[in-house]
Amino acid sequence: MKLLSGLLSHDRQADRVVPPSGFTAQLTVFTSAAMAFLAVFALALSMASGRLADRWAGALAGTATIRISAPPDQIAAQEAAVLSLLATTPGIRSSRAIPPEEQTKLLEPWFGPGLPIDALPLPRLVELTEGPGGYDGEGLRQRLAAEAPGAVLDDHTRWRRPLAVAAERLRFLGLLSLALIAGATGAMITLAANAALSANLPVIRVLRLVGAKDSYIVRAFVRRFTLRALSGAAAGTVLAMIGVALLPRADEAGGFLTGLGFQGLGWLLPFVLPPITAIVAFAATRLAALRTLKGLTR
Amino acid sequence: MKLLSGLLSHDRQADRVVPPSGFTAQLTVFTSAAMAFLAVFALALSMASGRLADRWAGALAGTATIRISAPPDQIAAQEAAVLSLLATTPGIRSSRAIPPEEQTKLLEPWFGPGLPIDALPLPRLVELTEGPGGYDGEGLRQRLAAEAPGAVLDDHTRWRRPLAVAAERLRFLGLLSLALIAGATGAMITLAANAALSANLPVIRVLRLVGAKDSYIVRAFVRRFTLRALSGAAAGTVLAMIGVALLPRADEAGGFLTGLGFQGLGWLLPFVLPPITAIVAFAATRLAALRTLKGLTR
Amino acid sequence: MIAFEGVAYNYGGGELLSDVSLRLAPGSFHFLTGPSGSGKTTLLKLAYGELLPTSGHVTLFDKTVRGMTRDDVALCRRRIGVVHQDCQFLDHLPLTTNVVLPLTVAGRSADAGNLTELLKWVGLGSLGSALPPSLSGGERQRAALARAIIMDPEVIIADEPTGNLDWEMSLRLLTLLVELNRMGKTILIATHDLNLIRQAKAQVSTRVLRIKDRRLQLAGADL
Amino acid sequence: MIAFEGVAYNYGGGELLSDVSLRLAPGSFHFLTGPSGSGKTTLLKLAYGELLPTSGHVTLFDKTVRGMTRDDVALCRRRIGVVHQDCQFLDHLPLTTNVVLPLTVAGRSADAGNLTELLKWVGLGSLGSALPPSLSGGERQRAALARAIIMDPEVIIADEPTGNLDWEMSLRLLTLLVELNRMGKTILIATHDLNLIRQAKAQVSTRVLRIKDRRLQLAGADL
Ligand SMILES: Nc1ncnc2c1ncn2[C@@H]1O[C@H](COP(=O)(O)OP(=O)(O)OP(=O)(O)O)[C@@H](O)[C@H]1O
Ligand SMILES: Nc1ncnc2c1ncn2[C@@H]1O[C@H](COP(=O)(O)OP(=O)(O)OP(=O)(O)O)[C@@H](O)[C@H]1O
Ligand SMILES: [Mg+2]
Ligand SMILES: [Mg+2]
Repeated sequence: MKLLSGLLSHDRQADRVVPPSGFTAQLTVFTSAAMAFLAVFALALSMASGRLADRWAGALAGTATIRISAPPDQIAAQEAAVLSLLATTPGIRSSRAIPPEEQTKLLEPWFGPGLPIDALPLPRLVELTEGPGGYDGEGLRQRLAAEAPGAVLDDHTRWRRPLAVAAERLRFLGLLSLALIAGATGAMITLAANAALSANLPVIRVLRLVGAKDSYIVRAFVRRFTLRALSGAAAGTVLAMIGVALLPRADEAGGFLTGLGFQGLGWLLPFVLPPITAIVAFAATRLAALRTLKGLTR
Repeated sequence: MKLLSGLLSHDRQADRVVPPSGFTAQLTVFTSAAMAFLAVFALALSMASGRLADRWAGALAGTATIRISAPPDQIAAQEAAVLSLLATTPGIRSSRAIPPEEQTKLLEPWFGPGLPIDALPLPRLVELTEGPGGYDGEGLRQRLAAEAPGAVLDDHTRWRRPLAVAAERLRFLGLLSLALIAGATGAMITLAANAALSANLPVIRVLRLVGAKDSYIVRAFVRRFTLRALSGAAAGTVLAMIGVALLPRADEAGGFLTGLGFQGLGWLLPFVLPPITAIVAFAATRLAALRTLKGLTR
Repeated sequence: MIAFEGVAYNYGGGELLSDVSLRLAPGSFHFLTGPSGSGKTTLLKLAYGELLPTSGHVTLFDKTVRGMTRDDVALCRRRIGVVHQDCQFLDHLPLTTNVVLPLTVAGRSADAGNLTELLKWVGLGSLGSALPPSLSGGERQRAALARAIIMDPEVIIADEPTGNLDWEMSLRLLTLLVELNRMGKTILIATHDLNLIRQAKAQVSTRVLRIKDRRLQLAGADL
Repeated sequence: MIAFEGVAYNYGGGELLSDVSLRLAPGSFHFLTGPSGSGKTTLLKLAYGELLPTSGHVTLFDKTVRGMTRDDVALCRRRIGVVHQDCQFLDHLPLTTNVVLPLTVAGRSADAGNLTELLKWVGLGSLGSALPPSLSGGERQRAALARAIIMDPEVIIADEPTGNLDWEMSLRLLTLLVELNRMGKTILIATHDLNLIRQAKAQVSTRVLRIKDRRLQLAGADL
């Protein structure tokens, strides 16, 4: 805390003793900017895939379909039997018959919009939603066989699961990239700070010679680097967010992909990147400076 | 060419005049490694999405379905009429009736494996493949209406197109990241080279003083940096490829995602990254060194 | 102020200084001579706490150097003005800023009149805004001396402060040092310029130390 | 070998040198003096092509410096041994490697016997494997002189080569330079050490140049 307040308090004198610029400075700013830029994209990717995976997984998890195929005169009775059976099965939260229109819509891609659904002896579909504890699938199958012989339980995760798995993998990849980017940024800032320190060894020697305390010297370097990392990361973040906002919208892709951007409060998330980068830079530079000073003669 | 051979010829003397190591050196190696690592992942992502997009797009492009709904006694005749009509339509390469088993399989997710397909008055499906020039969709519709009144042309791209669009967008994102990574790497290596050069201005001055030509000095720096970038990028590439190979296989995800790895000769593609990085480093360091030397007194 | 007691030093190889004992009393004026490479700079570095003796004790202002923290050493430096043999500056800051640096790092501000007068005395009056890399060798040495005395230190330690100066300018600086000594400052100067030592002897009472065969001797009549 | 014709120079401010004309004939021995900051180092830098004259002409080995490419300048440097006022080395390489550096960059290899003898003469015989940052001020100057003469140059230009050396060692280096001069080398030395000049005058015929009021004068009897 004392360190941070020392960092923020305006000490122009201490600032000036470190040469203002040079390539390590530019390197720090640029590295922070580039890495923040990449991080925003990785974040966008993993959030979009996360949303996608959640949506698919949520749509699947705990739902199942019961398909009732029976002669037309028995089908309504069996449907009623299934529904009342489900109502008394522990672990099932709700159940509903899928109305014919919905079924038509599901079949449309295969048969076109003009499918004469009433004329077809299609199975009836009942959708059920699992409760918190889950239900006993095998027990349910047996009871169904007894009470509604034409009913078949299909937990149909098979059908959309591949998509959920794929989305999950994309999210993983996004998070992995984020971790890599964070690690690489930290390492690069540390190395840049060390490079700057060794380029400035003569400066440090002069300062020690005229009676500067280590803390004075450390503060000057840390301030420089923290501010550079902060401004670089801020620039990179803003640029990347503009880039993300300019990416083609995903609306025409229907429900499959939710778009690679952020949603709602998600837009605020990238703004944690500059402070994190600054904190990393602060810690890295401080450590590097203290280590450098320890290594010098007194 | 002469430059490259000069680079590769073993000149230990010229090498030694540049201080061997230091943080800018480590920074160069690490940056090359980290960026190559990220690039491999971006490459894997864009190749996988590219394959996916190709597959979906290829499955859709130039195919269409004709759905024939008719009373059971007319359906075979109409199917034959459609097939012969298609055979004489210009711009259509081939056509075939989709056999019932295949149709059953397509419907399985919706009705379960036990669908009594024979008992259903399902439409017959005829799949056609477009020829190089394409066919006249409106003309075909009119001829179908005349010769097979129960036939409806459905170019059904609607159904899988969202997936293809999504995959296309992922590929775009992958390529975008690749471009960003390449740009950032180039900039970072340039900055690191410049930082190293300015840290070594005293060395350069001494060398000029004792009569070294610019080319001698440039060669020493360029060699160092090129080799560092090459080794860093090689290490990063190899590590990333191990990482990609260790990623969970996508087999269980069925046909949806082809896995994020590389396939076949695709595994060779990442190996272009180290040479490219080395070439970038070579050019960046050479330019930076020549510019630095120009700026010095003679 | 500064005392050596049986000090020995080596840089890892053979012993460079052996059994050096020395007391710089307040207000004393010492010269240190000896052939090139005999250890003059090393002895001075021991005297302002940059090096720790291999054995024996160095005492700065009644504290033993070995027991000091890095911050203690920094505080001691504010009471000792040092002119290094290779005068180093902050190359990105103008001469005046460099000269007042000891005040800056101590959180004090400079008296402008004082600074102008000092710069004029060492012949740098017109170069206040020049950057150190554009100074000539002798100008750097004079700037380093100005930096060493700007904060009115109790001790002034200078390593070959006239190595790059013509005789006239050397005398001018000597006059300045003698003046400071008369004001009570303790002064220790390493030099190989015997003329300078002779000249000083004519003005104040000085003692001349000589490093010979790793020992510190008092040189006298032979000058 | 080296000729100045109506040379003027300024660093962007007021004129530092005006209308300097000078011919260093082969085998001549010149000293250059003048107060600190008068432009001695600047004149030497003009003489080995590091600076270009603001007006007038500098000719090195019958070529005008202004017309030379950077590579031409590099080749000239191989015929001129230079001792800078602030002797710089490659700090990561041992002394011997630094001393033979002019040979290395010219693609030639060093004669080991020659090198040993040279190092011994300048009193660095035992320091061949030391790194430059661990050398004393005077040791650096001697190493710089050794580096300047290792490749047997036609001209030797030295800027205050004895600024950090005791009298005995200065004489030793002077002897070396006189010897080289007798072998036909052209020698130009900037120094403020009048004793050294007097000593040299006793051994060879030298000319003493002095910078005064931006002009180059021949100093004579007053030494
Ligand atoms: N950091 C170091 N490591 C190893 N040896 C060193 C180091 N510094 C100095 N030396 C050696 O110690 C000896 C004394 O060095 P020092 O600088 O004290 O000499 P000096 O008396 O100041 O000489 P000069 O008059 O030439 O400046 C020299 O031989 C030098 O090579
Ligand atoms: N690069 C530069 N830019 C601006 N001014 C400079 C530069 N180099 C030298 N000067 C100025 O030019 C003047 C002459 O410098 P020079 O180094 O030639 O003096 P000198 O005669 O060698 O002095 P000394 O005996 O102190 O070494 C000095 O006043 C110096 O401040
Ligand atoms: Mg010394
Ligand atoms: Mg000079």
